[in-house]
Amino acid sequence: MEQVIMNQLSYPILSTVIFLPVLGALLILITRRSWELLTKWIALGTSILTFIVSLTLFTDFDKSTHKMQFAEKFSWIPDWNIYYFLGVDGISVLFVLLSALIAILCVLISWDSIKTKVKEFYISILLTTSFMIGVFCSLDFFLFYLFWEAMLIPMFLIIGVWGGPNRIYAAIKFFLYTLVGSVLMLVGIIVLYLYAGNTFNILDLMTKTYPYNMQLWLFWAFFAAFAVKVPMWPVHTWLPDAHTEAPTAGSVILAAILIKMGAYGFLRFSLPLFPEASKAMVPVMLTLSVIAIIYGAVICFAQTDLKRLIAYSSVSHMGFVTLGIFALNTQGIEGGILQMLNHGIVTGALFLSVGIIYERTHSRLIADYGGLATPMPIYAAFFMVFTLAAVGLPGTNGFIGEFLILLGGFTANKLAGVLGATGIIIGAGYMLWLYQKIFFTEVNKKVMGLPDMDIRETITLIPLIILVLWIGIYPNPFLDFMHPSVQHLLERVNTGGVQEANIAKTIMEVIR
Amino acid sequence: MKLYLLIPFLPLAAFVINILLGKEVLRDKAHWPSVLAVVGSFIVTITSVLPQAMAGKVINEDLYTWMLSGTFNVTVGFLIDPLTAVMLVVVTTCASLIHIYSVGYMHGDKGYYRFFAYLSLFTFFMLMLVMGNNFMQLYFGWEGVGLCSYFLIGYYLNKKSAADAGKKAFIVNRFGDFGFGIGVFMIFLTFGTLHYVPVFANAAGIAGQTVNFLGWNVDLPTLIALLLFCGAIGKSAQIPLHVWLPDAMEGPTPVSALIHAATMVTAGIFMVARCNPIFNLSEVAMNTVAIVGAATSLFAATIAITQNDIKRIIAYSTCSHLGLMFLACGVGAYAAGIFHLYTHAFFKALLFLAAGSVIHAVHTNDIQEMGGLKKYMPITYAVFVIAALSAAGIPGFSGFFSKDEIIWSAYASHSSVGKLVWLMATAVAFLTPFYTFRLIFLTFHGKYRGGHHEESHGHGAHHKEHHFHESPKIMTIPLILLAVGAVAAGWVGIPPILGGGAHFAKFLEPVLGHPEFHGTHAEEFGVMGLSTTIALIGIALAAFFYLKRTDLPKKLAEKFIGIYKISYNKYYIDELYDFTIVKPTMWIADKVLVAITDAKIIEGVVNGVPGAIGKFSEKLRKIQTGLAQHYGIFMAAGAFFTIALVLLLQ
Amino acid sequence: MNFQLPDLTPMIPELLMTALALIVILIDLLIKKKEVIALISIAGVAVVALSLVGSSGITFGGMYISDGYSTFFKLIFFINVILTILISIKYIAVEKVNYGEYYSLILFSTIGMMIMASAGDLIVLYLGLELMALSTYVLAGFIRHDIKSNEAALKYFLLGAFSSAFLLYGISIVYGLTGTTDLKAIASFINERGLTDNFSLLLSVIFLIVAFGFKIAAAPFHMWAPDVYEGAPTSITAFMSVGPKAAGFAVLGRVFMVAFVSVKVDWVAILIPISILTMAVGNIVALSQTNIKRMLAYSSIAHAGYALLGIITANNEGLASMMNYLMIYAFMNIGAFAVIIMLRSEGFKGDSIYDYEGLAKTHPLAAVLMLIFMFSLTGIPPTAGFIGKLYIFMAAINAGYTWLVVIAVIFSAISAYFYLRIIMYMYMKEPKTSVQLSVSPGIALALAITVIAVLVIGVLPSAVINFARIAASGF
Amino acid sequence: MVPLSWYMVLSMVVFAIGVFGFLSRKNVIIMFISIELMLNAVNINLISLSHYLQDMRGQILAFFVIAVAAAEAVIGLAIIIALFRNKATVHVDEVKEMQG
Repeated sequence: MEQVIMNQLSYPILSTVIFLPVLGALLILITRRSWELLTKWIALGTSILTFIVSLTLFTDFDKSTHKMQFAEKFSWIPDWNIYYFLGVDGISVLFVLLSALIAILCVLISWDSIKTKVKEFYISILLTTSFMIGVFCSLDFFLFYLFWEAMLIPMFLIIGVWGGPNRIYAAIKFFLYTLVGSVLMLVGIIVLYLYAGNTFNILDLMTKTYPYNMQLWLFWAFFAAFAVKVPMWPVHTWLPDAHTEAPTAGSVILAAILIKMGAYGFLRFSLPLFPEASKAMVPVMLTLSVIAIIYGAVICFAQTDLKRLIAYSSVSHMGFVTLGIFALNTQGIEGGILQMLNHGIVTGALFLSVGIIYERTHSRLIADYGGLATPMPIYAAFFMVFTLAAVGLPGTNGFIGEFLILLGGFTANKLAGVLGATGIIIGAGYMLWLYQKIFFTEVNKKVMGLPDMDIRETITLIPLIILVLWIGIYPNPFLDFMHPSVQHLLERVNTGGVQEANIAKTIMEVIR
Repeated sequence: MKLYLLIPFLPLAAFVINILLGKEVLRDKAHWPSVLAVVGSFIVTITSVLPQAMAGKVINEDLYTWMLSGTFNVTVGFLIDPLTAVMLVVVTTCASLIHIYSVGYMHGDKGYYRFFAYLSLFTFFMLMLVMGNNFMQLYFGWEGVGLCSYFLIGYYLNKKSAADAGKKAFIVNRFGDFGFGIGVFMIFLTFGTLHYVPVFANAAGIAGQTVNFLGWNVDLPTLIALLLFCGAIGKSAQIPLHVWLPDAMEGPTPVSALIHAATMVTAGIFMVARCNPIFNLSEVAMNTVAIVGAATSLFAATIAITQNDIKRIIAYSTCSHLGLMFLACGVGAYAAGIFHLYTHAFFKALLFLAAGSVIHAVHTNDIQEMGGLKKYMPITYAVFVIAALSAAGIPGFSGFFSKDEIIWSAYASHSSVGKLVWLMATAVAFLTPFYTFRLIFLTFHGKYRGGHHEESHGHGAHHKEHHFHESPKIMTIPLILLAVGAVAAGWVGIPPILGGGAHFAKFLEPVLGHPEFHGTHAEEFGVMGLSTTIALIGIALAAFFYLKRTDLPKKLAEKFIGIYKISYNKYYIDELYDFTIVKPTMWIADKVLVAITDAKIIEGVVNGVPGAIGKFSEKLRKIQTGLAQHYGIFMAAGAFFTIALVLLLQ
Repeated sequence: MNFQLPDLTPMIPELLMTALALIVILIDLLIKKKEVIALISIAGVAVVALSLVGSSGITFGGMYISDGYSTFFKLIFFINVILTILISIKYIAVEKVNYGEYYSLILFSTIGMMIMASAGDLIVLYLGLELMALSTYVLAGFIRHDIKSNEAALKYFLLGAFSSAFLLYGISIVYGLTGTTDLKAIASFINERGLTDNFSLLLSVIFLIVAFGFKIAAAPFHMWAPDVYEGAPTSITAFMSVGPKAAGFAVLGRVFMVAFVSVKVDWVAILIPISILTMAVGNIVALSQTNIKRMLAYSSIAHAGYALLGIITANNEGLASMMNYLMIYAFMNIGAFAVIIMLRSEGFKGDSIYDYEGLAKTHPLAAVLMLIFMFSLTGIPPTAGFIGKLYIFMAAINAGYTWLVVIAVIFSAISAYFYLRIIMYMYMKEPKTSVQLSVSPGIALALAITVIAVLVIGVLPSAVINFARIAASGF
Repeated sequence: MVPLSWYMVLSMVVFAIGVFGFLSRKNVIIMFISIELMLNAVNINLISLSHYLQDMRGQILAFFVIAVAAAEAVIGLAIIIALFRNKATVHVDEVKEMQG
């Protein structure tokens, strides 16, 4: 147990955070279908409660150690040596918090816009939240995979049931795309499990050394799952469809949390488990990242659909994240983690904002807007802040993340850093282009006289604005979480040597 | 309590107050927080910071750690040395006066609070930029002022050209920042820190080192210096990134005065001067700076002579003057560059504000539609002329001292590049008075030519000539104060040859060093005399063309229609960029990435494989014929083939 | 000659079951309310299930074996029979074939399966198989007035008899080679004589694979399955997709792992392509189906392909994973069929996937249940289907068939499409016709059992895994 | 004495005839008879082997096969009759309600 610090609190905080939403979902399940308001309040209450509970993670987190904290470990399926093993470290803790926060916002933003199958909707949202948090807390591969895949179910429904006109295609595409990746990872997980002597314990697996060839195979198996989730180029095409068709809350969850899980996977699993393979694959990964950055950004110019544009911008931004991660240095990885958080906040906020306007106009076409700053100045101001954060303006969170990533990327590979930095130019181009089309120039008839944001909508966006500026101006409280964990990770990556003698053996074992 | 912290944070506070309360509570009193804040900053600068700096005291303090990641550690910190002090004086003075002017100029505008909020925010970022003690904070302010510039250019929300111009400014600047950012990375990689003091202290150590950059082996100081200079090119509107500045005139005139003349655009010069220990290490970089500066200067001046938009002319003039400043830096005369920055701030802000006063009165920007305004707007006319004389470098005015010092530095620097840029600068010395006075003559002299068609501002009403009147006091007083600056600001740097003490250069010497020049007093007088003479000829020529023979310009333009068109159309640079960068990007996005890569190739696989499986499924289900015997045949065949296989394998 | 009755303890469940089946036939004459017969059957099966405890042993000179392996399979059969009866009660009334023989035939068929699971001798195996098959033929054609049911029965019968002939021919060859039909004796004979390279032996192995492959519906011997599943009464489809399949796997496992263990390499080499083919055909053809029963038939074929991986590993762990899989499959598949049966009402077939449009709106609970079963069949956690697949894959990878597992997981991802399609119709389309659910306490109970099992095994699979492991190790 | 292999060959031939008959004849009754042929081929095999091996099991199994075949015949004919009532045919090609 030297790797973990068991939960010191009087209650199992991680389990509480994971299962509170499930409890809420069960409560909703037993409420009567016609009591929609009660359903909403239960959803809101549970999500707020979850967030409040999760705040303890923020305050009580020991920032001086890389060890897993608040750990809980119980034997679960002894036959397979599976444990119910939870814990967070500096890499994952922030995402737990973010997930909990996003859940509240998703409930709030859906308050009026979801009118059919209300009960199912909030159950789905709560279950997704629970599973997402579970993914970030799991320290047992089985548990991890369980959450990882289970999350597809409510997400599939959210997109497919409450989404836009083309929702079914998008939902199925999303599901199958991610499933194909995930099942390959499953094979990888099993191979690891068997090789390491029947253990799913991620921390134990990380202490072992795997032969190079095996690492390489497994790296790609895991890559399949993570790259699709991120999504890296060229497996990104599910994202625009899913984002575009999903209801606002769905887009927000997708953008803010779900696609972080891919990058998180790289950090949590690919790097420490397969350090040699990761190092060997750095050129490939950097190339893909850079392509994603530029490709995702340039393609934004050709978009006519508001949500689709933001979706493609996510591809670009997540390209930054993977660039940072595979820079394999402190700045890159910490920037990557922070950028994951930032992207969650900013893109989540952008989708929330789009949702707010979509509720009023029921149009996602950029051409249907124009001059919106005149009828909705407050909204315009909020949107501006998020646009700037997306553009990476200093003083917003986007800058800190992108700067660290590019610094790291540049340190690792100058060309990657330089090419990645072009994404910043293009990013400014399309985001300002979008902002201008929507908010400036003459007021489009379709948006004339629209009411500005109401209290509920403002409350939804305010936490995100605060985070945007907080991280932008004083990111250290967040960066501090990561230092020891990232340091530990890098040590593992850099010293996880490989025994040459094993290579031949593994080829036999893996390929057989 | 560190008093200097008030300088940037007062405007920030004003911004916050305005953005939160401006719309609902302050309304037409929204200028109060902003004006008070900036005047407060000004007072702190004059009373506390400047005396300290004069006393030789350098402040270098960190406020808090901004980013910490591994060995990467930057703080929010402040460095106040003579260079910063000069910049602070320039910024707070101009900002104060322009804030006050704006109270009158923007009066009654529906976005009143928004305007002042942005101004305050801009002031904050600008002050952070000049006060930072590390490159990150420089970058912070750098992008921040760019943002405010974006806001203020696009201030008229519903005007498409304004929005376009704002966006253009931001994006073009991003191109420069791209290089600047990489330069910052290189600095961190080289020195392991981004703080000025350690970087500059160790700068000498990298002289002559080479580094592999994207496959080329390049000289390290050259690389860093040129990358940093990219940022300066963008921010200070030098070739080839100058295109945004003329368009930026879409913003309200006080904005043009403050941001696009006095302060923000000079950030590039400030940065180059700040980084002089690095630039000094590389002759290539220095020459580049000098040539880019000189070229821009000449280039912008040639455009300015044919333009008709009053603000655009001044904008090109700004470009031109900024070029001169770079020229100075490029020949090692950083102090001369900063000196010109300082004088330029006054006379150019004055030019803009006076132009604003004119526009305020006639509601058009087109000088062809003005004329004869002298009698209606005497104060404006007077200050305009003062500013023009200063800009033209007529002896006695501020502009003369700084401009002359630059031209002399260029001449006296020992390189051949110095001589070349000297020639170019002299040409500029001719063109500047010409186009400035062309502007004055067309605007204030002659007869009023406007009023025959709708105004561009969209105010709708026809303004008959007799309606014109002088601007209110709240606008003219700042004009007068600036005019005083335009005349006298340069007196702090009168060169020894004219009996002055060159106090300005001496004050900056601890930061910027002292360039070594070769030249005799006779030469210096000669150079000075030449440029002055040429300037006077320029004025005279303008008078000849636009007062005496008013038909001549048109004839000349018709005769040299090719050259005229090139100049009038700004060398088609915008079109060139549109054609080589904007259009191809859009085309690639739309016709390649969306239409081919995503839709055909990736989606082709993504949808095609399932589609193929589906088709295969439809085919495969055909073997299920519904005939029991066929099923039997398959069973038997299965058995048969298995047997055959086993036989074969054995 | 001293006649001594063999030890009957290992056979007690079968004997009790036979008695039960006979009683059911008898009381059918006396009782008008057929529901009572169903209840008696269920109670009887429960009693028989209890008698499994302590029935272990070997009797009839090794011809009849009751061990962990057989016990586990019998448990599957009992679950199968109980759930089938529960979902049948209302259904056969709706189909207007409410006869008591139905229950006794199901019971007889189950006896056949039990005998198969316990068979230690090829003769016993054959008898069990025929008992099971003959009863099922009748059940498939139980809706006498329905041409589809007739056709199903006919096809099943013809091809079943055809496959039996292969089985017998295979048995006769083995007999000829080894002079015995006892599985253990066959194994030792092959070892002693070094028959491992004998072509005739392989021929018999192939013939047995044909016959067993027919029962488990492995390609290319699967072709009866879609037609029969579609045509047979839905309850019987549920029954057939679990019971005979499990029984087929039981004999496949026992015969190949006991009798032909020394030619492991050969039959594994034959089963691998069969397994791939089965997964491919099942999953791919299912994509274009519009009849849900037919779709589940193909799905059932595909699942046989996965389960075959357990046999291919040719070790106890693999067998355990296969058994575990079948147990889980019993729950999720019968659960799915239970929902299908609910849609069947007077004058409404309810077996087209379009009938599921908007089900979530009209009958949300039924839709949720179907959703869970569909995801379980896809193998998405936290449902039992995931545990089943995971175990199979783990066993297969452990035995070195990583590449085979990669193929399997890709097919399983493909399979997600047709399961999702049902969910899509239920949740993402608007209802077109007003679907009446024919709910009965029996179905409700069956659904409750299956859904709880699917979720509980999905989260806490320990008990089942453990049981399967112990069962597989003792043979 | 007739060598064992003759019986085996005979059995094989009869089995093959049965398979061929099953696969080629369209009449359900004849198909069913073909299956009987296959079963009898097996019986030939079993009995000859039983004799050759001097072991009773083969004959026992043969008896079972005969008995089961009888049961099969009963059920088979019942199914055919049930079908015939609904669709007056014994032609297997006409029974293809379900396919695909």
